Amino acid sequence: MILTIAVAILILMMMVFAVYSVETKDLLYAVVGTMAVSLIVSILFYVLQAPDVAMAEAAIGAGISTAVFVIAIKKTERYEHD
Amino acid sequence: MIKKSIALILIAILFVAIFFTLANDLPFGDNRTTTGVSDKYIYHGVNDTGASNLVTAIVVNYRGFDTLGEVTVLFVAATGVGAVLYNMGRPAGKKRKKTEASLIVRTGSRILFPMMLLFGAYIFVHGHLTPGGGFQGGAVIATAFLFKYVSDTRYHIDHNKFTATESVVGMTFALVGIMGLLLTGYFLFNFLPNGSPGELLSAGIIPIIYVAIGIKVGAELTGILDNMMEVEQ
Amino acid sequence: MNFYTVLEYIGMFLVFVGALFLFLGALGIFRLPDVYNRLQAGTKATTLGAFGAIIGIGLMRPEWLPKAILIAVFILMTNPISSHALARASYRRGIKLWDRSVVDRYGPYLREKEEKEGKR
Amino acid sequence: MIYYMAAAFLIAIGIYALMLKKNMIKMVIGLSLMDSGVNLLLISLGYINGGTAPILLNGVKPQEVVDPLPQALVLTNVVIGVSVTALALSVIIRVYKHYKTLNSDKVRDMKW
Repeated sequence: MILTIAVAILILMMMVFAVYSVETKDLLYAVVGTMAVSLIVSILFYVLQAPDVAMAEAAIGAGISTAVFVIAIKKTERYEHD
Repeated sequence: MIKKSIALILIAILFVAIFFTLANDLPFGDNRTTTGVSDKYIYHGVNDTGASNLVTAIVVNYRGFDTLGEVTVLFVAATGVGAVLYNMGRPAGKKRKKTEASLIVRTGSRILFPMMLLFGAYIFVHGHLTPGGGFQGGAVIATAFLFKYVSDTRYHIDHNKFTATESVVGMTFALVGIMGLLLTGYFLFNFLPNGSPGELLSAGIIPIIYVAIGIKVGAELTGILDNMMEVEQ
Repeated sequence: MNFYTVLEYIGMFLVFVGALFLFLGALGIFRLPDVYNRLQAGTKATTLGAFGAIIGIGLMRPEWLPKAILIAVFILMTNPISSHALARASYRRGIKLWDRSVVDRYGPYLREKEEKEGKR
Repeated sequence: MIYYMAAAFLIAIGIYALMLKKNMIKMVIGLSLMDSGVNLLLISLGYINGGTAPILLNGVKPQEVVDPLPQALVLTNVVIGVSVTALALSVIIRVYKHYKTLNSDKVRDMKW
């Protein structure tokens, strides 16, 4: 029961981060939001008894993917213009 | 504005369709009703392959050919990044950034870099016993190299050595498959004894292939990061 | 009451202390005024909290103790380095201190260094 | 059930970003969110109530483990996802170098 409530809170946080990372104008903040979504998804994988995938998602989705995005933003521009 | 509202309505319909189709047809957490291929993997996996981690058994042994294809896709993607960013790099030997990292970060990176490499190696060597494996260990190794890049502005990987490592490791994977073809008649067939499940030296060819995959994934992800970092602004 | 039970109670106490410090760190991130103070709360308190929780779990399951000690040492080494790098990067980026801050030792040093490099 | 909702939400918001955003890096972010959603969907399809992780050590019985096949497929997908993201972003860097903009509407010369 406690686990279900914790998972519900995590999923709510994940939705907020996803909406924020799509809607914000600052791309660096958007990338950090994506990283947060990835980390929460990795926790959900662990709760769903998939430790292999949780490790892969935490190391690749939240680590290397974020680094790749940040490098690309550094080489281009940071703010989204309309 | 009209475009946006139409898109929002379409997306809401999509969300409802996905969610209710799933909730009706495939109830969450239902007990296994289909006697599909998963049952064979679950009930015979340990006896067939000797690996107690069933995900490893599927990735490397049952579906080893898929994994060979996947490593090829990764290689093609790394090559593609290098090809797209070709002649945008800066000459070697120069600093990448103006400000250098501080003494604490440089000293810490010198201490922590071997530890991170060791942790990555631990993950992929124990891939058939504990959670983890070649892909995760390779990602950890790439993170270690990223840390080195961030902390030391003059650090460059030696491209020749990296390419050589990658080629040797990829050839190891293919050679193990061809040896299986020669000895037993099937590509990537397990020709080594299974041993007793739960020990480090067990599970036949799985540790060899997973070490190869780990080093290859680490080298390729490092190559991608290197190619993207060397581009001038 | 044998030895392992005592170890388990000590472990529970350590986990409780760790959770308390983690909570205080989270509270500090909400309550403190600027980046540098928040980093202080988010690193010092969190390092001690994670340390307590991990060692406590290692004491509750004695067969995991070596791994727990390794993880704790790793956290003890990485966490201060990352917080130092964050603080330095945000200072060089030009993020202001809180207007009621008392002392700023890094600013004069940085300006002196820039002048020296500019002369050269 | 709540996992299905999370997965469907991530897929929907990824498609939203792909459809409506003009910034190319935002599109890749949407693609990455969709990737996470599909992975979560596949993993939650393989879950059974009260199951344990598919590692048959320490007396875990084969009857009580969760389905390992989606986990193996998702493990593949995670690694492929990051390499596809890196490839897309390097193409974007190249396009930015040429056109000095990230807005996909302004990249007009991209035809035969």
